[in-house]
Amino acid sequence: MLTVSNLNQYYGGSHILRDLSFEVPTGKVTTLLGRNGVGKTTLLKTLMGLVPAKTGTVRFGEADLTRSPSHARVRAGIGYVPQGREIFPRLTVAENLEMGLAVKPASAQVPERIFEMFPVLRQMMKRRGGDLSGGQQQQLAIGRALAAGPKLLILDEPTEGIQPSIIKDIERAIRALAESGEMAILLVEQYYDFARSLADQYIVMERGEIVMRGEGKNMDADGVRERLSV
Amino acid sequence: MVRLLFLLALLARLAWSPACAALDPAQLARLGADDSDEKIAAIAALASADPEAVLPVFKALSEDALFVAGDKLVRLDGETYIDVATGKALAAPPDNAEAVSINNRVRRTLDAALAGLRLFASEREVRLTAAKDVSANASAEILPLLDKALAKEADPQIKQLLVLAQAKASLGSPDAAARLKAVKSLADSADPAVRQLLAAMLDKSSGSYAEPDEAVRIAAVASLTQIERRIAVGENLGRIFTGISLGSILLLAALGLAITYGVMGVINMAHGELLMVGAYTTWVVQGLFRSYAPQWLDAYVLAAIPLAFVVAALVGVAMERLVIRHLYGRPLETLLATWGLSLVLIQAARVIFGPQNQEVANPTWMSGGIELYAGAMLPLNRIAIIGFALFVLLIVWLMMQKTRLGMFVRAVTQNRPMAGCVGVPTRRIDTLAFAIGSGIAGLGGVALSQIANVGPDMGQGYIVDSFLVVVLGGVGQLAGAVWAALGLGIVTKFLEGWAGAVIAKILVLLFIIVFIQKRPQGLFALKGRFVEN
Amino acid sequence: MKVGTLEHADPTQREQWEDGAPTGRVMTPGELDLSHKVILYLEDITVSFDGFRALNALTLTIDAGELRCIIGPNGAGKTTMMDVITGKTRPDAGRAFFGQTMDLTRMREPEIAHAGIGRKFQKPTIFEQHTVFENLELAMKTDKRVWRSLLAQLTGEQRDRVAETLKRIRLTSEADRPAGLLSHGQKQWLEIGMLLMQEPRLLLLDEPVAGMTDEETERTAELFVSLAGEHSLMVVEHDMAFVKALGGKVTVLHEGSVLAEGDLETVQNDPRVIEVYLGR
Amino acid sequence: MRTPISLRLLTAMPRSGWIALALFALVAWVLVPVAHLALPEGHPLHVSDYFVTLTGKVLCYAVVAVAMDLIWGYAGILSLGHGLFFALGGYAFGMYLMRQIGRDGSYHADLPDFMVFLDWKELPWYWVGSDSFLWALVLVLVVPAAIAWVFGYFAFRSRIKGVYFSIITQALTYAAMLLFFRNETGFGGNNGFTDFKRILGYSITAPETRLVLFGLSALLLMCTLLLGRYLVTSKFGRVLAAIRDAESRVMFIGYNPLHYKLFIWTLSAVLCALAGALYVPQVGIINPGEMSPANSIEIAIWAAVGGRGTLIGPVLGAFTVSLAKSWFTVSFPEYWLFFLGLLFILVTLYLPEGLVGLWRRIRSTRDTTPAAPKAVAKAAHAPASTSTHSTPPDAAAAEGASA
Amino acid sequence: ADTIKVGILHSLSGTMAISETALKETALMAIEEINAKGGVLGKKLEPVVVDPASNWPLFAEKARQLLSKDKVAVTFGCWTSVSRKSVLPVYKELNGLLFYPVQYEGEELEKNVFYTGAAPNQQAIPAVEYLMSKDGGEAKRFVLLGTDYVYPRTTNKILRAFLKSKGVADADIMEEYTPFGHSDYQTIIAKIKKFASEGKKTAVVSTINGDSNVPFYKELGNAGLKATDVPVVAFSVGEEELRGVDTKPLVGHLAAWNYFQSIKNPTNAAFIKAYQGWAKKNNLPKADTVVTNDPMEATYIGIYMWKQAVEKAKSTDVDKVIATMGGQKFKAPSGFEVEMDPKNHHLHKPVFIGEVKADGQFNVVWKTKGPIKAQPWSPYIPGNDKKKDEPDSK
Ligand SMILES: Nc1ncnc2c1ncn2[C@@H]1O[C@H](COP(=O)(O)OP(=O)(O)OP(=O)(O)O)[C@@H](O)[C@H]1O
Ligand SMILES: Nc1ncnc2c1ncn2[C@@H]1O[C@H](COP(=O)(O)OP(=O)(O)OP(=O)(O)O)[C@@H](O)[C@H]1O
Ligand SMILES: NC(N)=O
Ligand SMILES: [Mg+2]
Ligand SMILES: [Mg+2]
Repeated sequence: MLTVSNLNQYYGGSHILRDLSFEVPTGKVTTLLGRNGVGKTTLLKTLMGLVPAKTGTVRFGEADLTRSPSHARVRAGIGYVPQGREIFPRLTVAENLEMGLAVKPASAQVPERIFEMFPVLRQMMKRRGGDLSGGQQQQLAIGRALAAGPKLLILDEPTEGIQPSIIKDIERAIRALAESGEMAILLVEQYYDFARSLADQYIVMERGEIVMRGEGKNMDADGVRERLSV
Repeated sequence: MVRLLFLLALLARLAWSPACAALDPAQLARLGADDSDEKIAAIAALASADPEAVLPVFKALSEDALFVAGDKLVRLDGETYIDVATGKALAAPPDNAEAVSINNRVRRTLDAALAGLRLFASEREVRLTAAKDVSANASAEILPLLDKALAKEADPQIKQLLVLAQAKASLGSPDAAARLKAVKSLADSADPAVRQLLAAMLDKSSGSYAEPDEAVRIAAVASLTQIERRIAVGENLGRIFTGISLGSILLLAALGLAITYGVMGVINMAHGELLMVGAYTTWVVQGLFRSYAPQWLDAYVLAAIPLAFVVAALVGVAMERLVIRHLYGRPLETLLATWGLSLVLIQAARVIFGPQNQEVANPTWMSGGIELYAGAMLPLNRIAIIGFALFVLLIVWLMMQKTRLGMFVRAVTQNRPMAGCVGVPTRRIDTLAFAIGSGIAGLGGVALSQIANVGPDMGQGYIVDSFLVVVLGGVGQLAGAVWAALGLGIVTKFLEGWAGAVIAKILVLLFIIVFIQKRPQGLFALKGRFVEN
Repeated sequence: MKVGTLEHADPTQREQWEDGAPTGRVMTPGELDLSHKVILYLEDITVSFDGFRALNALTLTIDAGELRCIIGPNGAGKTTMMDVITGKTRPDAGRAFFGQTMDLTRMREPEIAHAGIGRKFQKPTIFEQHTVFENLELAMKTDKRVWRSLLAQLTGEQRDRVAETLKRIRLTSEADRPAGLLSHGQKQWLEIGMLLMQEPRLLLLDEPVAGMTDEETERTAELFVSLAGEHSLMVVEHDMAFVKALGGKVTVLHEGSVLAEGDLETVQNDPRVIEVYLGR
Repeated sequence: MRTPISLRLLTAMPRSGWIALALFALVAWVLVPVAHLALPEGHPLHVSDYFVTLTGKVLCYAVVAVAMDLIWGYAGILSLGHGLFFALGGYAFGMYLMRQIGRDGSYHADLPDFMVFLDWKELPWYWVGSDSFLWALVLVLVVPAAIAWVFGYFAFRSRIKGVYFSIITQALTYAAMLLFFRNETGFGGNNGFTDFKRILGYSITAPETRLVLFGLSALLLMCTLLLGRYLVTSKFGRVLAAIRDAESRVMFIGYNPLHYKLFIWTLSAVLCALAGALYVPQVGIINPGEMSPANSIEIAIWAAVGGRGTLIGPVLGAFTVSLAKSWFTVSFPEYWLFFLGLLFILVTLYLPEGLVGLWRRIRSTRDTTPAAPKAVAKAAHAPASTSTHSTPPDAAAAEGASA
Repeated sequence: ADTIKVGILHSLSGTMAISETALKETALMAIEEINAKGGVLGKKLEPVVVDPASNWPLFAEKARQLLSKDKVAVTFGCWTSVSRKSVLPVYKELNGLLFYPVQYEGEELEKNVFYTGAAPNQQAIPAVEYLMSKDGGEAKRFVLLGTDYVYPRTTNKILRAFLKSKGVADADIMEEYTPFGHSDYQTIIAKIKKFASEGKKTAVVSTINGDSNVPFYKELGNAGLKATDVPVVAFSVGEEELRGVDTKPLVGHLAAWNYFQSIKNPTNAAFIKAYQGWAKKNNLPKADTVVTNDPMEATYIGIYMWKQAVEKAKSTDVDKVIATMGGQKFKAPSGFEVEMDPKNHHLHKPVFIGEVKADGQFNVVWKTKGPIKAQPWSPYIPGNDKKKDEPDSK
């Protein structure tokens, strides 16, 4: 379980994250919603150690990760699907997936499940990541994060650019991963329907602050959609 | 002419008279004289003495180890002084000993005498060298010697050399049949000197042909064409070889850069100095071997290889930790800082080792050359370097393409933050990769020490070429660097033969400029949609 | 607008392109010829990468003023098609015409842009070091030759146009910030704004609403619909709600060629489309 | 377009800039000459001829540094061959100076000494007219410009970028150096041109001549700065920066980067050539060593030390590095390379924006106000308005050296 | 002032540091010796060392600084001809005094310079004559191989004219140049081999300068071109340069100089001992193996001669010293008493030809009977007969 408390974050001088506190429990999907530019991606980057937290703590299970470098967080069991895919353009698809196993011993294999979810990856094993189409890259990014079997999966708008049928597959897969009870999932999503159908609990951000939170099933009732479109 | 007469006398006598036991003291005294003519006469006279007795004396003379001490002639054999006249070792080194010095003229006579004597040596290698020497200077006077040697010789290779020498020597024979035979057997030669001789037979400048016999002339024409073809083949082989050899050197100089720059994106202006570190390490290792293990001296290069890698890698680690680490993502700043580093390293070398070049000798197994073909002499050090380049290339390729480390390195350089986010300890990978690139540069330095200067400035001479190779090949493309290096090497060498070194170099540079117009991303351009963005 | 004229639209613009090896041989130098009401005409376009056919004899036409949606599975070749139209990728075979006369396969990128095709990339590409304002200024339709830029100064009218666009893309408050600091969605908007400033005849929009909230998606749809008619638009999206809001004709690409075409409803019910794209 | 260009030039720079420029002009044109000529040698304020020539030389370097920064800092084109244009300007003017020697050379011949010596019977065709000052000026401008233009045209047309461009410029200057080293080329081979006597009939060693050359160098520098300032604040400058950051995007909005790059590239080459032409009479020698790759790298280093992407930075850089070198080579002849090397390393590590960055930092700490957000807002503006800054980390790391 | 300042203008960094550093050391040593004996005119000499860093314009700048800022009485410096040419205008303008210690191409005679190295007739011409002699191997064909710059070009031009006068046909002369720093001599050595195999006895005259000598000799050794077949005589390779080469394969190749370390006489023994002591005392790198060479000797001679001239003139004034320099004599380490020509600013020097020995020293195989007078204007260059054998007086 990921526990974030009193997190503050600045870019230069502008206060981007204001005193955030929340939990991402194992076995559940936590969705984070918010309009463009409210700081969702910044929050995830802070969780990954890509930008240092100014104040506050990030704990994962027993460990305090607030000051750890990114790779230590991955080692602790966090998987990350960044916004904008960020695949390694000149590595082949196979190598990109192997990169997902960087914290595993060299003998580790890419789980078969990933190819079931994204068959196109198998077809394109030898192609360089940068040559894939946008949607294919997105699938690769998700596959890469899942390869090492993380205990916490962080996804930043994972459906962006993906064709509807595969979005459905992803939805099913996330559901299944959460229900297996071994994984905590933090999902940032603009696509409301998708977010709602997956959310066990939700968080809404506005200008760096959490302004709403609640059970996933109450999202409609709580008026989250309206809140997002003010 | 005088020299030739002496030669004749010496060789003739050697061939006919049985060996006599002791050396004539009068001749020995002349050997120690100041005048070259005296020395030459003495050598000629002594050459007919017992080979066992005279060989060591001649050897000593040719190695500056013969001394005049008062009225005695002594030679130095290892640590002991031996009285030449008596053949007995002296108890104490003579005071007032003065070396008998020789000049090239004396040395030529001496070499011929030595070669003649050595034709009958028991070691095959010695005879082989002697046969080569003899055949290079074969003339009618030494025919009897050759006959005698041929009669004794069993080794086919030496025999062949002697037969050729015999043929060469017989060209001047008054007997037309002998000449014909000689001309025919010389068809197997590829020696430009033979071509010269045959061409002279066909010379018609004095009205009639120099060679009176028509049949011999016809055979000479036939042989000449064969020889000329062979020489032409030899020349082209030689040129290709020199091209490949230059290419392998360019490659060794550039491989380290292909990693530090090509893969990691660090514009490492101190790359040349890493080569220098490798070369100085080689020199230091050589010095250590000379002092502490002279019997293993020939192996110093082998010992230098791992050491140069380690030392250069450590320098690389220091550079990375102290400077470059703070500059990732600011590639052009690395240019400035590494230029500074290169100045510091050069000056450090100058202060520690002095501004002069250091002497690095090829181990004996890398000295000299093998004659692939007459005219195409392949120096052993060049061959060794070509092999070494292949070896280093293989290592680099395996490391970058076949290991996880290589993959991590490539990933880190393509997307540093994301590499961290899949669990790669990016900083450690950076250091490691830079260390490896530097180590490879160190290996390049070992190779360079075998053919070029070892001095504080040596690296500066390679930096332009190294970058050219990496860039021409296509940044980050190992295969590209290989082709670029080889291509540049061969093109340069062919142009050089035709236009001279300076123009060739200018042409090659212009060629590169034009070539990049056609392939703006180098020979092995990265293709694909990600290139632009 | 004069149709079918051979006159050069803006004679001052010509010399700028008269360099370079593959001289953009505009078949008929002149204004965009829309005499057959077709603004974009792709015929049998084939593009392969190392033997893989990303586009396979693709044939497609877009009428002047039309708003066309292109959908299709990931990797169907949508982005590649846009690369061909904008001159970024040269097709191995086939023809591509802008209007009746301009052969796109022979024109260079800036020429194509100048002829009136604007593009928004799938991944937002903006000038990160420039401010939002400057991004729009650079994109503005003006004389883009060196001498003009050297002497250029923004007129009041031009300023107004930038301000107007800023408002439209809701980045007025960010006008003086370096564009690199914008969030993903803001960058998307900025890129659309730049496109608007260019006043192109044909807009190619590759997944313009990716990463936008639903509400913003709606607003974008409204914007595009309002642009149609005067401009022609080709929009690639995977968001069916958005496609629906746009309401134009839909073309489904699959494995490099057209699988189906028609209004959204027809296409959505096509079993092949459901199979390869929409899923069940 | 409505404001006259002269006025725009005026407004291109803030008032403090104009004041600084005026002060500089006062020093260069009034104080130095007076201190050199009027004060006796022993006087503490006397300016020696050593100082005048040294500073004159550095002023020329400063022009080159600014020219380099125009293409590197603002257009993102790193040339490692700018020494070539500098040298070509120097050679072009050197030809004139050689002809001005007249019959005063060691051979007392009409031809320059080295030609007499190599048995040339007449001037080669490319020397025709070199005895005319005006023609020399034409050569100074036209030859480097033409070479830069042709080279740039082909390079930019093929979209050669980043380090590929840098390396071929290096190859270019290297090839030129080898060419000029050859005696057959007709430019004095390795010795180049030296032993000049006169310029427009005035003795080249006269203090007045020196001061005029010094003043002209200062003038050239001021003009270069003004021109640079105008360019980078114009829309042209913004397009250039856009090309630097995303060339293909610029094409998609209809600019042709070729022309933009070509213009600034050629201009930069011409500025270098002018500096070279002023440099040669002041140092008294030009030879192919000026075209060596190391010299061109040093030019880039001036820009980087001072602060890339600013105009005053390169000037500071050229002064700091050259003067440091002059001083170190005398005070620590054995160790000066350590100091110079360390200077480069430390500047890069601790002053990522060069000396100008240091100055900015000092200034910003000085007027730090408690209102942090305000200061920050200002900082956020700074990179945009001055266009300094390197590429954002991720992009740059991935793209190697293409910035 | 209570000291006399003496400028030392040698590159301590860059490509020429290899050669020039030792000259700086020699100069400092000589100055120390002189000071130990009471200095000059009762004043100590104060060396001012600067580093022009192998950069020719920097030479000019440093020269100007030495003269106008430090006000040195005399400068010892320069190695390459181009560096000398670049400082010349400065010395003329400011009326300074320069001692140039390296063999060079001649074609120059300046009032402000004293040339203590060899002119072509004191090195190149005797060397080629030797090659043509019986002991030298009676060479009939010549390869003129050099670095592409003025010194080799000029020397070869003179040699070509000389060879022509000796009846050598143009077809029997091959001329080749390589750029500075050239490091790959494979092609050239193949060419030489071919040229040599085409007929008469061939010799190589090398004016390769600087770093290139190491790869050249390495290649020569490995390609099996022995001195007995094709001897190479070099004009710019001395003991110092050979320190960087494995000399075993080079035994028998030649060099022509006016001094060799191996020359045996008490003056030289003292000179060598002094320098070795100096090296140890100052912890020079590899102090135990330092060698002496011709330009070092020339530097040494120059300093002492200047001292004598100053003492004779009783002043360090440049014009006065120039006037008293002519006719100065000095017992040189070469074993001869060398004399400054009364008029032409060059030394009368003996010529030695040595063969390389395995230990990197030279075995003198030929020498002149005594010092010979320099001909800065080589008679083999047309028009030089009209030149005056003294500087233009202005
Ligand atoms: N490197 C940066 N420096 C300064 N400000 C930044 C930087 N990156 C982002 N910002 C600003 O921080 C704010 C939050 O950005 P962030 O990317 O976290 O938004 P987001 O919620 O993920 O939006 P979107 O839904 O559009 O992806 C935005 O206003 C953005 O302009
Ligand atoms: N340079 C290239 N090398 C190899 N394959 C490529 C290259 N460019 C594109 N492809 C392949 O061509 C196909 C079409 O790609 P394209 O980007 O056009 O798809 P798309 O329809 O835009 O997909 P998406 O909806 O995911 O953006 C993909 O399978 C992609 O992997
Ligand atoms: N004078 C010389 N060796 O340049
Ligand atoms: Mg985001
Ligand atoms: Mg796409």
